[in-house]
Amino acid sequence: MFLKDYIKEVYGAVKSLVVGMRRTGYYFTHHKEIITEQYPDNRATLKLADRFKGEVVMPHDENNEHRCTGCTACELACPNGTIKVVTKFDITPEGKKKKAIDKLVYHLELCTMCNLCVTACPSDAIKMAQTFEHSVYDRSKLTKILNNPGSKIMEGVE
Amino acid sequence: MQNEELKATITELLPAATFEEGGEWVNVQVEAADWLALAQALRNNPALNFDYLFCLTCVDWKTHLTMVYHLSSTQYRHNMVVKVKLDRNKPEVETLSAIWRTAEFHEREVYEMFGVNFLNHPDLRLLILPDGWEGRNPLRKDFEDPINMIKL
Amino acid sequence: MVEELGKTMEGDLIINVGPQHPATHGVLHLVITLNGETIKNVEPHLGYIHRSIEKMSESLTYRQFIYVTSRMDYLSAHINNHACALCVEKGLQVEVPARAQVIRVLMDELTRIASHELWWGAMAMDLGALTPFFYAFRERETINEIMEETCGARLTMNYMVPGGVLQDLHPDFQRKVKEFIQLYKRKIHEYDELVTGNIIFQNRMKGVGYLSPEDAISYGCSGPVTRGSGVRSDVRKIYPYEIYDKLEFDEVLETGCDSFARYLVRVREMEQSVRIIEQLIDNIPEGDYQAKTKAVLKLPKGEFYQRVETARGELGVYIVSEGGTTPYRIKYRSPGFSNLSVLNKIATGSKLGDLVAMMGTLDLVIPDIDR
Amino acid sequence: MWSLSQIAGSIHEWLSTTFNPTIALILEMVIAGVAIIGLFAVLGLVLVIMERKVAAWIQIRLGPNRVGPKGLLQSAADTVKLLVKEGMTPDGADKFLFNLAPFVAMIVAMLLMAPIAFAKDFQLWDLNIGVLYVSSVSSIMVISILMAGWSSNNKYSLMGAMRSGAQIVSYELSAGLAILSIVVLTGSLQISEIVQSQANGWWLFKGHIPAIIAFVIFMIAVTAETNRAPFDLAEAESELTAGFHTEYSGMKFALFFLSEYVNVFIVCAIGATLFLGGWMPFHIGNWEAFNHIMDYIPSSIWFFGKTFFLIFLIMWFRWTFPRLRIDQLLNLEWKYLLPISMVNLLLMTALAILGWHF
Repeated sequence: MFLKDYIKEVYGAVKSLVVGMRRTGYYFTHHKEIITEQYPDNRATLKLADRFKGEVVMPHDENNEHRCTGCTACELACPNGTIKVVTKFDITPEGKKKKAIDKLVYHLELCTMCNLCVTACPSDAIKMAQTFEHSVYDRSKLTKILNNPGSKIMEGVE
Repeated sequence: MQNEELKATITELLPAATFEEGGEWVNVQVEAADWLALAQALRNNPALNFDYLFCLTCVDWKTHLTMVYHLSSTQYRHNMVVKVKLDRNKPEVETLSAIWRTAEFHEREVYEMFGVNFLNHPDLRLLILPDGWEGRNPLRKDFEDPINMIKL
Repeated sequence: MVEELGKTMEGDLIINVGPQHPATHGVLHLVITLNGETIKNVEPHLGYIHRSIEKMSESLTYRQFIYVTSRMDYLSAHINNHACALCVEKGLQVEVPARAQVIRVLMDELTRIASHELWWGAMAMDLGALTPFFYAFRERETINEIMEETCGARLTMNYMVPGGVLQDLHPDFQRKVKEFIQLYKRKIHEYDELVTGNIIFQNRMKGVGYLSPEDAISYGCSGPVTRGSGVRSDVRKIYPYEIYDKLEFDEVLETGCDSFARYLVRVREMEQSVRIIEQLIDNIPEGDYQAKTKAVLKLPKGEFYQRVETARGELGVYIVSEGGTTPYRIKYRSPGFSNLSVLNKIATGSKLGDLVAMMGTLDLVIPDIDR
Repeated sequence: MWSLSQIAGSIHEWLSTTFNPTIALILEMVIAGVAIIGLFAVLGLVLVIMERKVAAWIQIRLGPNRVGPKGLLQSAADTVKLLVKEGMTPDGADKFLFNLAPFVAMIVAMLLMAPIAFAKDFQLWDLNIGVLYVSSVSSIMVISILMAGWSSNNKYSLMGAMRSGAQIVSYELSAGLAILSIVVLTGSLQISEIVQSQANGWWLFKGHIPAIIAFVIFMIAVTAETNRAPFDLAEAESELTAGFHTEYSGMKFALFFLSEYVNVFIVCAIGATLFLGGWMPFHIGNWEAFNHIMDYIPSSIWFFGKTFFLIFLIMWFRWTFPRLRIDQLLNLEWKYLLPISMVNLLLMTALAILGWHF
């Protein structure tokens, strides 16, 4: 019957709307469900996953020594020329020439955090750091030199 | 239909077709002039019923261009590849947009990227490149991007 | 522009939707010819985010080019990477360890849920309901955290490498995924209450954007767009890759052919993905997560084609190799490109308000279309 | 006890004893005008922060919480931002109409304030056709939207304006019929009399089911009339970017924004007056003690409480429902709301004649 269908239709429509309003009303009254993270305020408790890929760093030990041999494996593995290895020749105590890095230039502005350089490195000299606040006012600050000034290669790393 | 049967049927349709061995699918090479007729046959033959053109592209071999069509049938689930060799200086081939509507968009992409001229295409205009793009076609091998981030 | 369209008549209104417009979710540019509120013609203008990934990939090695594909369809980055890795493996004839296969499938399905989750929120937002977006993100966020923990990134993970995956699973992975499934099952009824069952939403979607099965095939559509028209097109079922042939899941088919059918396909696909994850999460085999491959990969001369099912449809990777360390030519057959081509067909004759609903159900990701 | 009418009365007394009658009248007018503008500003601030908090809590967010205690001064900070922004007029726009439109919207909202009874015996202008005045003046609102949409010289704006024109004109019908059904019961168009007639119970309860239906229809219709979601087609952001105010910025945009919120307040105030007894306290039959306690709550609090409850209802709609399409919007009005409200009016008339209401 026409009238019956009409009323049924209106009833179904109103019911579906009420169901939706009950759901939003539930969240309106239940503030426990709020999921907002108050980012700059929660810096102290903010914990990023250990594997989070923030930027490439080169760890140094307490003697200011790193593990990089200057083999350029990372430079070759990088898809977009983010890493440039500048090598020099050190004179070892025995009087031999030995290849070592002068600078390991890292362009953070080009980096896509693909992790290929880290996996390519044969001596585990570089790793991913969990920092993520990379904003700076000057683009040149994003070009970083990863090895500390005056650092040496660790004993025994070939 | 298995690959061998497909080959037999296609040879029946177009005796001039040559097959390329290797690869998982039947790989047919046809002349540009024969292609439209074969395409219609592939689409309309009830035993073949290639109704799904899932990939249409072009490869620049420096000496010539090759149009590559990947076809599939949603009824029989068999696939095949058709290759059409084109002259690199004056690449021209008939459009397939009347048979498979998806070809219209893909051919426009190939037109601007490789400079292939599709005859009787309903709407052959630039799709991705900016209006008024002049000069060479970006995906040809002799195109060098003046600013190439990777090779910097 | 007016002369180009040709079909324009006196009194027609031509409006540019995009490249910056709230409904296009990216830099899609549609030139729409309107007669009053009725659409006469929709003409997409692409290329605003074209990075020529195909050309770029020609100068990258087989290990490197995979990361670029995360930037195509960024919502199913894992699945794009997966397709490339599979295609390279096909060329190299590498056997992927069982553990890596399971991890890959798990990641794919999580990505699919995350992608559909975002689509669901954005779809409701297109139709004017802003609240569902936040509920969708609540669930999506847990997936992102799982990804971050295991892969080290939330959106462009670059986790799949030729031969397996980059790192082993995080020890917390299983627990967190189970927690997610719990959360998902607890919250999924809200989706029905808020959006699916809503009378306004149903009226906006039903009968809108009719796409016949024949057109869906002819226009080369794939994924939920074709399945909404009742055409079987799930690559996972038809041309199974990895371990999909051993898994129990249904190919979701709807026969409505309209926007609502496409909507239902996606919502129900999320449930199927959860089903797949439930089957696998307790059965991750032990073993290597990566096959031994050479440091420098060289594909033999030839052509390799691999298709996978992304959240948006069928992604094809076509590699032409000359035997070198870099591909000679790569073609990505992106699902969005073909799905977009159908927009003019289904939008003609409907109202302007319907256009957003149709674009929503086609689930366009613009970098995927432009590549 | 201090009430708003007493304050107004004492001001009036002081003015008439200090100045001669003409000056006193002028001063009173000035004070009333300033009070209305002040109310406007306060309403804008309160309603914006309320909307943002309601939205945030519904959307499992915190909402503004940085400026002031609990973020309560956020809208004040936004107002300052809007004030110092450059007021732009696009090149191709019809400059006169473009700049006039936000003021028309504002003035209409101001005019509508006149007959509203904010508290017991506290009303700017208790004219004998109060309800008619409200429904007729509120229809001028559409002119400002059409003006804005047309003069912007923007296709999105024009489409938004045309949509809004069709929408407001049609929804005025059912809003009017819903109002009429209460007028049938009361037998008067005067706001104060309508409120007075609810001294022994609100019309929503006294008028049986027809009153409830009228109330629901009224709420739907006024949501549409004020261009709020789910009927915000005039500014549907996913279709028309921002609809009729796409080209507006700075203070001119703020005036549209403000007038939208004030309009929401006004329609809710009318709704509260017609259906929920205006400033009348809530009484239950013979519960003398309960009724007495209710009487102690000042009438202005009753009025604003009811109004804000209705405003919350409209906000709740907005953050729950998707938007309708233009043809569905008109279908809803012409195929559902209008027939229902006509039948409803008939029922109501029968009810009133037979005297079946309490």
